[in-house]
Amino acid sequence: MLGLNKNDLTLLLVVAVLTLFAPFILNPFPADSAMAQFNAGYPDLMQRFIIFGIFAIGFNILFGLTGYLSFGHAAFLGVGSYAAVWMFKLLSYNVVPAIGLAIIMAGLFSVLIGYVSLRRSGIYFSILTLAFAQMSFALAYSVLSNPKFNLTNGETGLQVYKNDPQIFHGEGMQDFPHFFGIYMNSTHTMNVGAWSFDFNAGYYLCAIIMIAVFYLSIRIFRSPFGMMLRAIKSNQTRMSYTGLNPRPHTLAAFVISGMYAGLAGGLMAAMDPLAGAERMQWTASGEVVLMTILGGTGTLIGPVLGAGFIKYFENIFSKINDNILHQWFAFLPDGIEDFVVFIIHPFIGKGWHLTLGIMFMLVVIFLPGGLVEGGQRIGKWIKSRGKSDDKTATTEPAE
Amino acid sequence: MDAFILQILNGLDKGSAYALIALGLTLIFGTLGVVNFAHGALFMIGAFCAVSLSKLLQLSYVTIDETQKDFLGNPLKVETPYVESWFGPEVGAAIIDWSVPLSILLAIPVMILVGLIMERGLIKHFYKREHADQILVTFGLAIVLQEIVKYYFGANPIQTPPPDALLGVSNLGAWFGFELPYPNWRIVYFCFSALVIAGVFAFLQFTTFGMVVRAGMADRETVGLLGIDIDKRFTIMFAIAACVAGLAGVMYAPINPPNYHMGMDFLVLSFVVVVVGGMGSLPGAVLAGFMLGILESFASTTWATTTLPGINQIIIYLVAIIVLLTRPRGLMGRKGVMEE
Amino acid sequence: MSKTNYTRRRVLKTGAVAGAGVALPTIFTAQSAAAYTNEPTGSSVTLGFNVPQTGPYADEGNDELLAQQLAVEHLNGEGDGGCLNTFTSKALKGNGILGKKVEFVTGDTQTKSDAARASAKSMIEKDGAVMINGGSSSGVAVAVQGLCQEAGVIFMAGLTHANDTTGKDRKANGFRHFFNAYMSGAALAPVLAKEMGNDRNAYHLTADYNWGWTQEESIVASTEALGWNTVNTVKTPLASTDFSSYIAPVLNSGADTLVLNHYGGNMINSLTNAVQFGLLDKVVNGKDFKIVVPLYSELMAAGAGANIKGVLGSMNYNWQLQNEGSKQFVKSFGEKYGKPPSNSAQTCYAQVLLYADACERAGTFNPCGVAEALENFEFDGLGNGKTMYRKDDHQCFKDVLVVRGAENPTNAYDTLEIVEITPAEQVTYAPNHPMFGGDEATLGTCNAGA
Amino acid sequence: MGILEVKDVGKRFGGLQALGDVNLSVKENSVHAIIGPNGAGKSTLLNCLVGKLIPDTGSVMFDGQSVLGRSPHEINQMGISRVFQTPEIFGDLSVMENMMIPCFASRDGAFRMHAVKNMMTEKDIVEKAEAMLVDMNMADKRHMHADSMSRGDKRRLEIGMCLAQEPRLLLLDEPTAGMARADTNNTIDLLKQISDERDITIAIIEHDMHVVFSLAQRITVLAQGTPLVEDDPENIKGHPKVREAYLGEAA
Repeated sequence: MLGLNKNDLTLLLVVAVLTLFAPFILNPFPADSAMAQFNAGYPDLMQRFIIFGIFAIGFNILFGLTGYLSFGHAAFLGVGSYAAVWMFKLLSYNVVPAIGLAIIMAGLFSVLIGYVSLRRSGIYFSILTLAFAQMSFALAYSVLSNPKFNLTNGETGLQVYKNDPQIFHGEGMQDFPHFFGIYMNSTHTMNVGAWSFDFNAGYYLCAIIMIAVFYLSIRIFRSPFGMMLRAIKSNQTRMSYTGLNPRPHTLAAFVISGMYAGLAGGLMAAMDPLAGAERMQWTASGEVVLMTILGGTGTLIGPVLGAGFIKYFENIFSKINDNILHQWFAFLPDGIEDFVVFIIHPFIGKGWHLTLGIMFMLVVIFLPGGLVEGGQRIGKWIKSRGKSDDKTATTEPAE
Repeated sequence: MDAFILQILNGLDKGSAYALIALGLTLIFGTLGVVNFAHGALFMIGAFCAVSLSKLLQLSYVTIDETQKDFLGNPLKVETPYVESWFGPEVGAAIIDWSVPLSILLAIPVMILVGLIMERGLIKHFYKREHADQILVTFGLAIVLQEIVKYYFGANPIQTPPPDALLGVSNLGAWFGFELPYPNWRIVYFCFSALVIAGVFAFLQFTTFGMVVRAGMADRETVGLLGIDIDKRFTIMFAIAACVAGLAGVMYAPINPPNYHMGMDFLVLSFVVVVVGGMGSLPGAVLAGFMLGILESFASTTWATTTLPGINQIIIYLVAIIVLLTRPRGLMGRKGVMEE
Repeated sequence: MSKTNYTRRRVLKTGAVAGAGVALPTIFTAQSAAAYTNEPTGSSVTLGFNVPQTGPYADEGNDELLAQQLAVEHLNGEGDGGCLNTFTSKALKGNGILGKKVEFVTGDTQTKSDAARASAKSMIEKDGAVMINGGSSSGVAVAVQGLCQEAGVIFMAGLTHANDTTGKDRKANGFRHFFNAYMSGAALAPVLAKEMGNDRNAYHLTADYNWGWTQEESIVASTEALGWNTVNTVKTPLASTDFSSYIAPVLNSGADTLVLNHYGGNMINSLTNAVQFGLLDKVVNGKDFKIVVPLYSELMAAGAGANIKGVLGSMNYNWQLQNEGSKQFVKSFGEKYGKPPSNSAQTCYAQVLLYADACERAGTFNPCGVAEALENFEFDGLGNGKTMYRKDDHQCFKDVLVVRGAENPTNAYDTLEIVEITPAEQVTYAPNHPMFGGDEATLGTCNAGA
Repeated sequence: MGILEVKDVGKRFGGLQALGDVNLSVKENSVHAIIGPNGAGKSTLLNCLVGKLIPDTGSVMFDGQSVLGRSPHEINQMGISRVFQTPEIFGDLSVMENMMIPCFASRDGAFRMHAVKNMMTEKDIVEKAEAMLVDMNMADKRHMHADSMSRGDKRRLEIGMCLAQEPRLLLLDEPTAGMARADTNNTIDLLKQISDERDITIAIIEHDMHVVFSLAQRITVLAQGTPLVEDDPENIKGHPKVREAYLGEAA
């Protein structure tokens, strides 16, 4: 079905179900319980999971398949965001032209950068992409936001002002991005007993787009083109002596992943109509590299997992403070409570970076294939416990 | 004219820091084939050796002075450093004053130890792993190291002044009959860096140990076949690379007050320096370090920024792109290093 | 299916709804119960404290957080009551706000607009915060202010000094207690004239982003009005760590005054470098060379160490102020945390109290009601002396301090000494001042969300 | 006129004259061996033929067209395939995939985006690749990871991949270097079979005389960058110049 084999189809269906039911899955704890702190099912974070998932899926098409490690992919995300916000400023708050232009602009930008950078390989390629992205960031942060020619609005971030043209902005429309009248911030909250689930229009737009582009990425992985890309990673010499030109292949992969990044950037602007220059900084590019490696380079689902992992830490762990700790451990005797809080204190709130750093190290030390390998190991373990005699049922890696 | 020379001096000074970090990075690349994203953190730890020693020397006992009040109106607590009570106020004050140069003595063993622990405890297991994994693990380590430093020292920069004798400026142009004032400590920093760089090169060039390491950098397998335990030597090289970065950090502390993320600030730049210099080439790293330092200085002159707005922000990256497009393997890179 | 903007998780806290306990959407009760975003329906109200906890301004953020926690204690009637004792408005009783216990959630802005908006959103969407307070940069302030306007909650900026926050980017739901670049210029100018004369040649080094530009513009305008000459204005990249190549040209420029429009680490390094190059020992045009840092903070002073001796600058507040409110605040803060508060801490503390007070006086948490109560509200007793929240742009007008790096500090905290308390009238400007967006700048209308 | 005509090709590396005035003509559908002692310039010559190096002087014509200045993949598309000294295969891919790639290359040219089609639905490619695997006696290894095979299998796979492109000229660079005797003999048999059954020209660089004399129909001897002799195998065997070159080298 859908031109996929059984394993891929299962994977796609699982991803589709998980994303569509994410509002339930990510809010496992009752809204008033102490554990509610770990709930991630609020619109903004769910949107971020999806958007960074798309970003990482695209990045993985380049890095996972061809092995070309770009350290400047955030530039395309930034370009996409800027393009989208400009559409909001010029046309209207409808997200369709915004996302469209975001993809196109990111595509053009990546053709340009890719064409030059792909003249080199290995770390030389990485540094070239890094250099282009850092230049874009530096220019967007300052020079391109000077009063005479304000393309990016610099540090503050590009946003829509009352006096922008917005030529198609209808009367009585709200000042927020919408999909033909469905506002991205409209949320339906469903309360079930002590639980509360948010269904957000913006999230579902992102989710549907992600399922579509995830499907596309499976197709790319399984296509002759995808095989050529893996061949490039494996042996470029043999590639050219087989009469295949590696350059257009890698450029195509670069542009496709740049367009994924542009799509992610466009969606970010659609969910929150502001585009900041920090999105283009090397740390942002580094983040998507980390997401991909953490999840499992070259696997289909890994980058999405990695994106979720990092964003979860960033948004959930950074918000835990001592007060919350004291609430959690209030059942302990005072002295022990204070001691426990004292032990945990460095790892939460302002220490969330520390926890993230430790997690990076643990994952890469113990799970060389990233989180996907972790999942496979758990899967195998359950299988071997479940029915040890069934040796024929081999799990294909979720690649 | 003197403005021109001043910018060259500034460039050499910035370049010294880049060169020292890049030198260590290249050593680690060249010998172990490891992409060490934690190298900036080593530089930072070096700087914090200086901070720690100066804090350590200023450890004080507290006496209460009833005649003075603190900000809450309570009697003022007067702190007297132990060093001053042990060695007398004058010698004690002098020791505290010279704490930055003294911290070199502390930094060398500390950095070697940190290097050895890092290599044996962690990096060793990543020789055979993909570069991607090395990046992830060393990046994680860098975050952990800097968060630990942040936990103990805070996020705010900590002023670590040089000895009083080395404060102020010298007129370098005096011999030639024109004005060329330049800060003393920056002159010291440049000379110190030149010494360290010369030391590393001499060590690699003139000792048997260095010869083996250089041979190993060129062809690891062959050297291994000769029955030489190259791994052990590479471990020592890692410690030396850590030490070079640390020393760069110690002496940098008085130039700009250290903070916990200074390593990250230098990390990306030093990678650019290493690559522009050419992967695996030690002279290339040093050359590129000084070159980029000088170019950066000139790009920040008013003349440059009015001709090309924003050039000061992008110069390093622009140069990197031009160099890499005209010279495929950087200035002095060897073929086949890190190209997969 | 009905659509609502933003969640109203707090609705749940009403026992009646929770009692239902069936899989029936309670959206209709929610709809009618909520008149505005995150209306608190339980026994408590949640405030969101959004400050940098990682990155270069983490210490600044930590100070703000401590002050905000202290404010919550005082509101809930714990501790010594702090400035509730000195505040001229007596609406607050120490029993929370409108009888509801005050709770708070915290988030990390990372000093990035994106991250700041993400954490603010999570506090609004997930934790049901009715107000966001704090921050340490103008970019973040403007970004979060825009978000709060869309979401329908009150935003009170922390440390933000750019004119734009209450200038061209002003918003009906946003309020700023902190002073701004224009005020710095206006407050500094007379002191500069008195101390340095009217014929100085100034050289500006300016951080190359929005805040830097507005500060440079303000300082150039007010010093040129004194008769000063501006020799050069040079933009420095935010990412700079070493400023030697920017300092060296100052030596031969003929300038006798250096103005550093830098903040945080940039300022610490540029000042350190300037002192290294012996600028302060030079005599140019027959005058002693001087350095001015228009915006000071305690942490910058600590980072710059001995280099700030004699360097002039301005501040929103300093713990050495001797008015009743200040003394009370320093006592509460100092006894709890063992150090005096920074000026951004004071701003964040004051804003929490001001917000709470406005709610009490308005009798509601509805942001529109609260905003109305805050507009043109005059008060005293929070540390800055007599203060007024102007209705036209939601900017506080109060005295501005001109400070100088102390020659002989006796401890780690009195590194700055107050030179002059410039009265509010002198720093007041028209709401449509060209530096603040002119006539085009409007607050828009208040947004209550639902 | 041979299918491959090399005329006056010279190549210098700095001060070293690696090739000087090499002339060579390979007849269509023959097996032509190029032999010579180490450092005779065999590999340099080969690299000049496939576009890895560009000679300083002279011309290289393949089927009446110049190959000079073309990149390796263009030359390959003209009909020249190369087998390397150490097998160059796609180690991370399966054997089947290894075989499919050249099939795509010969059908679709140097670059074509097939980004959304499932490759297993390309019937003609799959069939061709499977047939070639059967020819190479590797059908049972089709799902194996290419890197996990033995060296002999890798060599066979590489030759198969080259043949799958249906090249007109197959260049082999010391195909039996480092192989055990049995493997060498297998390779010789394979190459013999290929040359007999297919419409193909083979040029082989070798210094194993056993291989050379079992296969070649024509031999060029290269020494110090210049061709000494070009003749039939029987004549080469006893040729004094050849003896001198080899023995002189040995002594």
